[in-house]
Amino acid sequence: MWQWLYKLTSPKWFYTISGQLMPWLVGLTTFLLGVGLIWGLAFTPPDYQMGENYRIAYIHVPAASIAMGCYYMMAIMAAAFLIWRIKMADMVAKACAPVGMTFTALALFTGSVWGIPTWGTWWIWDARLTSTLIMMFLFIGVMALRSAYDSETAGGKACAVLSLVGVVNVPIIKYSVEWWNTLHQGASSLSLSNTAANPPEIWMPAFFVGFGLFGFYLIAIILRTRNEILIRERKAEWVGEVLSATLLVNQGEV
Amino acid sequence: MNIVKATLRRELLIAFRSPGDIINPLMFFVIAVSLFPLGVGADQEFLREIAAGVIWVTALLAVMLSMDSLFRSDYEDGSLEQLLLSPQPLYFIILAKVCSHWLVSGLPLVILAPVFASMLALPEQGLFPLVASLLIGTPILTLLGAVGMALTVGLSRSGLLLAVLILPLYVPVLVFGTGVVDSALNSLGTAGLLALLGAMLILAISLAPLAIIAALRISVS
Amino acid sequence: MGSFDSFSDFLAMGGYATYVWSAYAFFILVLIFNVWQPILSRKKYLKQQLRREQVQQERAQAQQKREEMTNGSAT
Amino acid sequence: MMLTVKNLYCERDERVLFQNLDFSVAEGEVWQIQGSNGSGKTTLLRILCGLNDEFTGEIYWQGKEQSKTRQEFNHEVFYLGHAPAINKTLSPKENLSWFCASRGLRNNDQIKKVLNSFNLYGYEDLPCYLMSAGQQRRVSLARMLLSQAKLWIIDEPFTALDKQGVQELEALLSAHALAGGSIILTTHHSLQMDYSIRVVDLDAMAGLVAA
Repeated sequence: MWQWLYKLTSPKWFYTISGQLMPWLVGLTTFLLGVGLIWGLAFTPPDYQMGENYRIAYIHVPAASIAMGCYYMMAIMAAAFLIWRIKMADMVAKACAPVGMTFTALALFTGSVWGIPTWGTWWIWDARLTSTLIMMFLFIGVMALRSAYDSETAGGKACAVLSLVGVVNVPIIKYSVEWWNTLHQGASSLSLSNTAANPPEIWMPAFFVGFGLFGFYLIAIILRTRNEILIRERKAEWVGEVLSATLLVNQGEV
Repeated sequence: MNIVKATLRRELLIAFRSPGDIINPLMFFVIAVSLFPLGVGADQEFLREIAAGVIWVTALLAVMLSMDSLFRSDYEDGSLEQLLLSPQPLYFIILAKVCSHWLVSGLPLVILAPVFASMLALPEQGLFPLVASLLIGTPILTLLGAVGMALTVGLSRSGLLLAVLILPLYVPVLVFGTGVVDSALNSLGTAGLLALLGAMLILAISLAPLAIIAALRISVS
Repeated sequence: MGSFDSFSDFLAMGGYATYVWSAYAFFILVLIFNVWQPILSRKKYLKQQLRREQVQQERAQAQQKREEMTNGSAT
Repeated sequence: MMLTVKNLYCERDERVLFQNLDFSVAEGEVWQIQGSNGSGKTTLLRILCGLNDEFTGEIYWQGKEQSKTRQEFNHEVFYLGHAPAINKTLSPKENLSWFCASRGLRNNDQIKKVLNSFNLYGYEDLPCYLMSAGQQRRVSLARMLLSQAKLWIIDEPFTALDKQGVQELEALLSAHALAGGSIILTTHHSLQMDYSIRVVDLDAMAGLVAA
């Protein structure tokens, strides 16, 4: 296990292993998302309170939690980069920010759209939506900081420090927003997260969509990280080989 | 600790020799607070509702805007390099620096806040909790702002970037800070919330200087 | 069709069609973006590298030619 | 050996600044880092004093790895970069007294003496922005004497100094070396010192990264 992890810190190994893993991951993700979405959209009974609208929860809930997980992952990578100077970790961390941001955007959009018929307005300062919004700001901050630095390593380190500071804050932010929400609104009786109270036949598909979306998240991270490897390691011999091989194959189309 | 005293002395001397750095954030606070009644109307009832929030948000922005003077000149004249190469414990030097910065930029806000809070019709029982929450909360803001400043001091276009980086991190302080005043106005206990803010301050004091040191090393290299 | 009586019922989503389908449309959009953007940037990068290699080759050839010419004139 | 550098390698913007760089600085030695503009002189000095960690290779301080004797190292090494590290709103005395505190020294009475020896008598309490560039440079250089460091790493110390200042500084450097201290410096000025100067030539070290 440790050895395997250790090998993953080498860009070459990561590139090869992720390349081999990719078809399986894509297959599994397609299967999970396919089953989950069809099941969730067409085969589960409507919710007694929210009608068919609750089906949005199948994507909203996993998107929000994966986005948060993405921030934690970014912070772990940041720590690995700062402490052990693993360059691979910085490449993954770099990939995390835009992916995490799109996932927060997805959670926000689905939450707002769900809110229109439920609350009569597309935005309410609901605890989950608010903390997701701040999560998005955190991702934007990391991306802005990285793009402001010219030097790749300095930018990576700066982002690592920022994400570590952020990750200490994330639970505090979440807690503070929840506390604030109960103080000012009273718990809104209808929140998207309430779907958990439903019977198993309703939340079973969520299981599939959740894991499917997680698989997709991994794919998105891996795709970006592989690009980053090719760019940063372009002087390495093996990358040269990979590049010339791909160039030969793609010469016609590129 | 000789170095802590020396650093406090140096920073306070510099601050008092360039008083703009002290006065401008304060003026920003005063003017921005005065703009609110002009923008939302002078209805006492309504002002009372928003007073704590307005004071807190403007204080937060004022602290953030004052951050630039913390490391900028040291970065430009090379003092930051000497600081990082000091054999003395950096943690305490940085803490002393941030502390003196708070003394000249945060403390005046805390002192002025009750005046402007009463102008915004904040009832009397809210004044002391407001001051207490600012007293514990603004040092947290300064510490977090210092992290952001340390990360961006080496960049040429850093003004708005700093806001993007640290304003989201200010959320808990804002929430609990205004929460203290709200609780007081609703005759609820404030001790718990103040303790919570205090815990956050301790956390910030113990961790933020480490992040600041790491960030300064990146900015200087 | 599962819990729905007909396909049009399914599309109507019990009156929530706009909300449910726009949410899922955005979902699909996010999926597509996260796959296409890296693929696109990869292509762009490969193209850049190809161009770079070509330029290098051309330079090497020109250099070779120049050397041959100077050698030729010397002998 | 005070400072030993083994197999140092550094690249910037796809360009190798130096590689396989080995040298040792012993007590009483003066080393000059030579090289054209952009050859990485400043980078090398910053690596040696620990401000830059974008390199591979080993640096030893008195036989121990530099990163493991950080505090000791910072005590015994003094670095002066391009920037004077002088706050212009403060007076020379105030600037230097913070510097002494930051080195853990309590020699406030020495400051006056050192300032005198740098021809700054009477300027002790004047804010530095009222002083000329050369005078500010002297304040900055005065730190070398106050630091009590064994190794001085100084980047272009002769800029902004007049003829007399240059001579005095050269005498100061020789005196430090004669007293058993060591110096690593860069300069565009040709040193007129009665002292053997060892040279690291970075232009010979440079190379292009293989594509």
